[in-house]
Amino acid sequence: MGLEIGLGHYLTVAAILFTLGVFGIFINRKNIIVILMSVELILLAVNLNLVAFSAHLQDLQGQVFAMMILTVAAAEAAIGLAILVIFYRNRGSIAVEDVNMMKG
Amino acid sequence: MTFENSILTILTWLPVLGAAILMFTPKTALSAIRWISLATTLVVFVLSLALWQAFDASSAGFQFVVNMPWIGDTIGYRVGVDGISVLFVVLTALLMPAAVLASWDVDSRVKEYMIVFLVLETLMIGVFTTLDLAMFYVFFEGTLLPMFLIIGIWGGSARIQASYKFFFYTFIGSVLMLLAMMGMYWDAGTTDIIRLLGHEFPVGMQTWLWLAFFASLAVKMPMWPFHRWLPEAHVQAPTAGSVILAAILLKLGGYGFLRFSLPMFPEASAQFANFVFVLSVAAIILTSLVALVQTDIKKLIAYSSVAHMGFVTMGIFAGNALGIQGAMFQMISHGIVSGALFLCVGVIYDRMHTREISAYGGLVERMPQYAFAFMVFTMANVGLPGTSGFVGEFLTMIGVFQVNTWVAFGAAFGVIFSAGYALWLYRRVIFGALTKDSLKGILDLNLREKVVLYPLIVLTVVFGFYPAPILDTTAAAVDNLVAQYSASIGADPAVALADERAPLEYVAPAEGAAQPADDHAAEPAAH
Amino acid sequence: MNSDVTDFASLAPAHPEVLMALGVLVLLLVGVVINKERSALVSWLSVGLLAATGLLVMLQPADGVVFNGLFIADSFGRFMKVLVIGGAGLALILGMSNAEENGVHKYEYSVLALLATLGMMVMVSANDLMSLYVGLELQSLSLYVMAAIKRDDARASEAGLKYFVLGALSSGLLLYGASLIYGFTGHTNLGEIVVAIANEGRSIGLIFGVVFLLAGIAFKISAVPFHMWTPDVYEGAPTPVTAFFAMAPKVAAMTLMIRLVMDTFAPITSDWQQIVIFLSIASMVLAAFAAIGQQSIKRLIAYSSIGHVGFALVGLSSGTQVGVEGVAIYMAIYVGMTVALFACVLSLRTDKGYVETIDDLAGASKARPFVAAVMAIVMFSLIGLPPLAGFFAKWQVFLAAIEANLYVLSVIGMLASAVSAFYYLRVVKVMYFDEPKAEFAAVPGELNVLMAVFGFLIVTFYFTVGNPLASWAHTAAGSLF
Amino acid sequence: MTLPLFFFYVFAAITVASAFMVISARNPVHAVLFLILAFVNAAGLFMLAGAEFLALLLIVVYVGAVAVLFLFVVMMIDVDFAELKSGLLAYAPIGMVVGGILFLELLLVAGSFVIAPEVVGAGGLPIDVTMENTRALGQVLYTRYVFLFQGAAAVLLVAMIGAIVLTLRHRTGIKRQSTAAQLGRKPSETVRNVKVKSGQGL
Amino acid sequence: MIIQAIVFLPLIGALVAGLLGRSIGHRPSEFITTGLLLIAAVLSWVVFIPVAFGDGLVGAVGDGHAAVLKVEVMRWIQVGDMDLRWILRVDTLTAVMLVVVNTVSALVHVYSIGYMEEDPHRSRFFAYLSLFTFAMLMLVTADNFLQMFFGWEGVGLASYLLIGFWYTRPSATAAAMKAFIVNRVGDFGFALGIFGAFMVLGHIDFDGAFHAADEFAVTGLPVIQFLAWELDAMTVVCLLLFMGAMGKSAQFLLHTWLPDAMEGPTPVSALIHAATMVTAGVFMVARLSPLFETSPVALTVVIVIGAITAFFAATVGLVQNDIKRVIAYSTCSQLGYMFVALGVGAYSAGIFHLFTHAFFKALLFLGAGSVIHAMHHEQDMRNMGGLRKKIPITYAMMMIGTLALTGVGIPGTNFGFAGFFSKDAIIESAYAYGGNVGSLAFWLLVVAALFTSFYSWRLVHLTFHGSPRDPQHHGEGPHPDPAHAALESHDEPINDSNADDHGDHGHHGSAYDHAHESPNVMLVPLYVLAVGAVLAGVVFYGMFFHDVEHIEHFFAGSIYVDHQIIEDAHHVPTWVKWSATIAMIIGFASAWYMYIRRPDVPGRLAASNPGLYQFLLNKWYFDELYNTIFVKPALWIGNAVWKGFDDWLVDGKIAEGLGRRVQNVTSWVVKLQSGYLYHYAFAMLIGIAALLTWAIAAGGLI
Repeated sequence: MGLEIGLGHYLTVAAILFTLGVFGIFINRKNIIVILMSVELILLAVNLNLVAFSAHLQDLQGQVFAMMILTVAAAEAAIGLAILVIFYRNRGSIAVEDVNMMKG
Repeated sequence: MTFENSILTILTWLPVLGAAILMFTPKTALSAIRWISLATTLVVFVLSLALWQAFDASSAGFQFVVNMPWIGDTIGYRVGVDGISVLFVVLTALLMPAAVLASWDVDSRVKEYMIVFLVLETLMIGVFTTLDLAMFYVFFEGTLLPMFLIIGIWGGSARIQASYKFFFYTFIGSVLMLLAMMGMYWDAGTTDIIRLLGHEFPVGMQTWLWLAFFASLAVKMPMWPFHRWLPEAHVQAPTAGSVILAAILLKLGGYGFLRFSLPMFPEASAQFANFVFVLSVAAIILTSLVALVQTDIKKLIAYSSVAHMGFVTMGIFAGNALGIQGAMFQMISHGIVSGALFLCVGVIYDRMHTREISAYGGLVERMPQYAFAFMVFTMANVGLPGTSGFVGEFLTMIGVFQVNTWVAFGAAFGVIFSAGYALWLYRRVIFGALTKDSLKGILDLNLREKVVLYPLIVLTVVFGFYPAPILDTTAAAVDNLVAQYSASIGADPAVALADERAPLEYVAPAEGAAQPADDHAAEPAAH
Repeated sequence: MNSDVTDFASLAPAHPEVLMALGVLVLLLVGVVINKERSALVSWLSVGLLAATGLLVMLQPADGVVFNGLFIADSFGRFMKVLVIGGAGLALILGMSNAEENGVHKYEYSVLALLATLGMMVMVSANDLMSLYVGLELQSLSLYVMAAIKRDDARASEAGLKYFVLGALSSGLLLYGASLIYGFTGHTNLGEIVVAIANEGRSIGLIFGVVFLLAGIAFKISAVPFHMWTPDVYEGAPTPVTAFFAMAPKVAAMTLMIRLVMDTFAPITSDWQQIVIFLSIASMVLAAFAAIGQQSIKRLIAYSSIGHVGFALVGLSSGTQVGVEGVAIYMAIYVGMTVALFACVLSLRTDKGYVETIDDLAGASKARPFVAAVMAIVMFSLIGLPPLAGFFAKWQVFLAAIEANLYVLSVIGMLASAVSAFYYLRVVKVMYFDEPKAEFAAVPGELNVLMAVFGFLIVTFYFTVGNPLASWAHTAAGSLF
Repeated sequence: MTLPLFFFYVFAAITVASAFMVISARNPVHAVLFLILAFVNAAGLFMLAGAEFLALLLIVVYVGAVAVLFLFVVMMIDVDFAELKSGLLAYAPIGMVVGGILFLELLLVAGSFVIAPEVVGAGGLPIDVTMENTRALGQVLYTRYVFLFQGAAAVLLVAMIGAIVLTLRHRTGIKRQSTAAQLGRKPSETVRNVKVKSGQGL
Repeated sequence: MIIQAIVFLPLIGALVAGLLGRSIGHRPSEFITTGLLLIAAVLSWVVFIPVAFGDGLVGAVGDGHAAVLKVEVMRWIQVGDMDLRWILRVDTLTAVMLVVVNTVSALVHVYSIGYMEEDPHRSRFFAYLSLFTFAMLMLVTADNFLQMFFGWEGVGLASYLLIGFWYTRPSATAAAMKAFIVNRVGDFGFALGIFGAFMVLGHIDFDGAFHAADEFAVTGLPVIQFLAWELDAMTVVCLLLFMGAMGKSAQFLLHTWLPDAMEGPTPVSALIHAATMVTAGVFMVARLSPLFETSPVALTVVIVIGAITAFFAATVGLVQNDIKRVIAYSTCSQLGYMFVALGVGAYSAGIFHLFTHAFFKALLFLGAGSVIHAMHHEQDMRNMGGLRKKIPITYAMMMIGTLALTGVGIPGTNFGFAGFFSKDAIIESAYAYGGNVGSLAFWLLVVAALFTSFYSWRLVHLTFHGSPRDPQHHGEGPHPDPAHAALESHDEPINDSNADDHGDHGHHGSAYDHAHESPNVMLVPLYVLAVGAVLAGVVFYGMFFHDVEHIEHFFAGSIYVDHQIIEDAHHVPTWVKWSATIAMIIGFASAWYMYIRRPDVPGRLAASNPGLYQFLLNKWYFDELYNTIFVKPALWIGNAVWKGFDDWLVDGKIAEGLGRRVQNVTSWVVKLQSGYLYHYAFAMLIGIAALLTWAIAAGGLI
């Protein structure tokens, strides 16, 4: 198995993607769209995990799960972008720094 | 629905019924509101007398018991009174009409005011009648709410801070008690106080339970040094609020000690008795001294309340019949006397709108009847024999003397200091020449004030001369409590009950020095 | 690979969901067809649909697992579903008055609320990580939209944006956890996961999965430190939406939490217990302190809700049946108090619009004595002061914690509740002790009714709903054990 | 190194690198494009794991729809990039620490993965090796997982309603072409004959 | 029934006059109270005469210890084993006290009708007087410690009310307070003594306590742990009880209230500060003689305190200028005598002196009242002089009182005034007691007798002899004593109690010219008392001191009778028997020399010894001392605890400090909620990282 693609490989890649996604969220101060994309990276990491597990366990549920995630994530993206658009309409900006009318 | 099984329920919930009626009374119908409130409280009072009348003082157990499941697994509808609680019910019922009458002239938000007071009455009576641990807490803690509003809405100029302090002091203390109650529930498997009284808590647990209860009860009493909220609350509260606060709410602490700490955690109580003694003596001495230098009448009386509560805690933890009976009596008496004192302050406050001692002087000129009433209560506050204030102080001190002479010695200073601050107050307010122009037109007691104060004078004096009604009522229950307590801590109940003398160390008479005394004693002058 | 869905009758445990789903579609059509000005009709129809669903849940109990193990109906779920449906319906009613001003006048609002409720019902009945996720997302996506539904309002859109971004992040966390659990147990079905865990024992991957999963749910119930969105979203969203947020979604997410930890992760109690205790303490303490500094009523409510989640988690921390019972009761009472609270908040309008800050409430007791009285009662109840309902909630959860010997947690919780009294009292103080500043507008009728009913229930809890609620919660909790 | 492993490393490296670019690119358009790149390579990883249908789905749905939607929005919003501040990295160090810890812990999971042999294939839905991936999924999606299917449908419905309710605007004061109106015009309503006097302008 | 009548008639009078006085008017109040008191007085004699001259107390039952008549009034306090009943206990000692109290009280009532004629609050005054009498009767009829304490404090209350009767005057109210509080200091001890007695003896009814004390003779004396020490139980108890007696009887250290108490109307002084209240301490020690006898230490303390008091008060009395204060210090001094008698074991002698003293001291006070009345409420003797001619009857009565007080009589015979018999009995007993303590007591008493004689005659000389010296009469003439300005004059504003400005009396300016003899209602009581002052000694000498058998028969076990000391006292050397008489003569002679013969001597004497003079004039600076070591520190501590502990520490630092900490935490927490998305996400991620770490660390997975 040593030279085969191990589960660990997938999990590591997923972990890197997840971390990058996480990092992208709070290191980013420019643009909310990038944050949304970071979230997509996280979801991608999850899917990668699921697929890897599915393959490793010889079990289809992981793939079904990943499919659901893909579907829902698409819906989520639609709504997220819609909200982003109205925010932009209201504020004329999508800079992260500007999203702080409310605090305390 | 016999008298036996319904009287306590009726007593407890009748005031709320009155409040409900008030809720549907138009708020402009002031006199209707007042009369409904008065009628409610009077009916409750009459019923409480009927309760007392029907109460069998010779039985140590609970009477008029109702015990039904109520909410979930824990809380049951359990009511009943024993010799310790029945008097508090009567006291509460007695003072509520006085409080309502004292509030006759309240003119802002009268409807809410009366509703709040009636709700408070239900909660207070509930504390004393309930036999369910959780419901005890419900009532005990529930009193915070109306009192907070009373101080905060109808209080004086610094009312907000006072009400906050009142709330937080008592609330923080009692949340710990709540946890202890839960622990008790799990250990004993019930919240039924009757069964809890028969349950033996592990000694290690008792310590914690005792401390948790202490946190709440000590603040409520209030014991020194947890008393700081009291002067402020008293000063700011409206007259009736002060009356109820001093007369009833402070007693919740003492009642809690008697109902829970002593019988349920006897080992811990014995272990902490000295601690309580120290705080009690500190209360008696230090707060008396503080009272001595007050310039505000209500504050002075409030501090004196703290000192008097010191006698109560001291008596309770003396753990013998004398001390506990004394503490009981002291609580009842203080309920009447301090309530009356605050009513007295209210009388002149209504007229002059100041509580500064220096604003008064020579009132006896214009207000001889008031001076008389105030004198009686001042003397009762001093603990003069012939007033109810004396019996409690005396019994607690004699009780504690048997246990710890230091404590009795310290407490006896209270005898001196109380005379100091009370008479100093009286002298500055009532005596002297009436020279202040503002006081020249002040009027003596009107009919309403007489109706409130005179019965209290009678009670103060009657109980001073003839304390038996109170002592007899409590005797059986207290003896039972003392017997159990002594048995639990391994003391000889006979000693605590003073049936036999405490074993004294007898030494052989020394040669010489003791000899003449023996000679004298040996020849009694029989005739 | 056949489905067990053979006929409609076999779906009996899921009938309420089916009814709800079909109803939503019908209402959507109705909304599209009818004139815009009559969107109130859709609102009332939605309430009717919710009521019907709720009745169906209560009156036609059918326990069982359907949809090939994806869906479970038990008495615990029923209890919580009633709360969810009730909370949703009441929140809709709360939003009826001045819908235009609040920006919730579109019929889509009702439809989204119903879809969110459907999602919550799925969550409550979820018996599989996948149905859990789908239900959660159905709910969340609807809520994101609802938060921003007043689309011309900058604050609302900011609220929606924040909610969405953080919600998506939390979904990511939750999914990551779900994937790990799947990977380490080989199952997505909760019933099989528990068997797998029991057989294989703990491992880092599994524990991580649990942590991630619980973190994702903690976000939904806004437990600290996953609470950050709450104050901002509560403040920014239209008040009726906030009311909606404060009730049903919390109940649903809490149900999930309970089901997961009590059932699925029962073999590793000591592991999740630590996490729940941490969440609980952090929530209680932080909320107590943070709320003191608030000026905005809605932010105050937000922190209050965070704190209450902390208290509910105290019960859960015990990991016992009494604890679950306590949480169930807590959530029920919490919903009741929240309804009354929002009814009050929505009743207090000055000529300048809704009351925003606490100081605006000054003297409300004189101008609107009834509203102020109910509000005060609610505040005292939220403190947990007897003899109001809120006390019983606290009593139950702390009782459980004490039973489980969680003394430190209990003491911290109690002290936090003492600190929290500070800000609740401030509201009472401002209403009752301060002098009035503004005139208040008339109170809509349905709000008066809500205030009266729930105020009455809070005050007379021990005589009215106390015992039925306790025994029902007892039954409900029993079904998990 | 086997071929699959080689491809794995290729796809993985590109995926990670483009993911990094997604979060670090200054221009959001570039970020979206990198996202697409990451997705495509992830699809390759899926493929390597035998999830063919999912790999295609990723490309079709994600690249084809979601990423394009992103791109669309980025373009529509037309952010003035000059105004966007460059990333303030004040929180970077502590962010690194937290991110690092998280990453290490996740690696711990990846590294510690031990699974009992008997679990393999004992899952809730073992893969039937005789059936191709797409068919297998198709067989369960509408039967066993009909509930999820319907649920996902509801989610999409929400997305639809949400997107519409949030962004659809009926703007007033905008001229629109109305074919019916154009066709329905009658000369009598639109044409007027005017007598023009000679020598005069209109 | 007769006993109840004696005790409760005054109470009825007090209630009627006090509660109904306003409605029924002054005159009826006066008559009712006075009439009831007179009945009670007569009944007292009815009880007493069989005791003194017949077969003993009528209806008494011998219970092996004493012949006692007990009348149960009601059940009182029953707690545990403490079963207290309200019982009127009458034995010989009580009978004597009943006579003393009721007789003097009745006479004072009668006298007050005249004296208080112009006062607008007369009915209140009479109510107080009757209340006081009732309290004193309760005290003397006590059957247990608590009952005694009851009367004890009742007396304190009544004296408080009476001293503060003229409440508009700050000095009066201050004096009233002082009296009450100083008495309370004594009560502090008394109360502790009762507690101790209960603990040691197991009973606080007298019979039980005495029996228990008797048993110590068999079982040995117990020891108790009191405070930090192991002490002889009975000594502790007796000393504590004696502390109460010191307070009530104004003994050294607790005497400061007595002179100030002269702020009350003069009849009050006569009643409560001469004949009755202050004798309560003496009565108590006598009543508890079986207990005191078990503790020699306590008795020694009693002797020493008594002797010091006798001496100390006499020295202060030498230089006082207020006519009532002189008599007050005299009282204080005489009480010292009584305690010496008790201490040496001659209880009967002490009671004897109490008995005789009641008559002549009341006579002196009422006489002084008559003088003050005549002088229109002038009390400063330096403003008097030569009144002999103006008020001859008063003069005569005062002379009798003075003769009785100074103890004029011929030793070895039955000729002498009342004070002669009783005082000499004490001095002889003191000598007979022997030892250092006995000698000290003896010499201090003899010197005190000398001083007594001196100040008594000084009083007579300054008041009645010589020439008038009131300012208007004599201009700003030289005063016989310096430091006049330092002393305030204590006028009694009988008819203008509403206003404090009593300087504008219409007739103040020429007090001497307007001086007039008092009306008969005031003089008749003087006559009665004069009879007592003359005869009380000679008639009752036998019962109280002369013959041991007689004494035992008379007292019938109500007090402890020490045969030895009485026998010894009768056999002291002759010089001892004459010592008091000689001291008296020297005192008289020097007074005559200094105030009649050479009126300039006192001034020069005072001027040459200013330190001593000021020391005496300021009563050994006790008030200042107490003010410095007790009052001021108490107030300081009160203030310190209030401001420092309560307000600053508990409230400011802890309670509100906690509030401020909460605010600090709040503002910090609120800052965390920055409004920025990335902070929120950051918090979540830190949270998840922390939870992960915690989960695996605490779960033991790494």
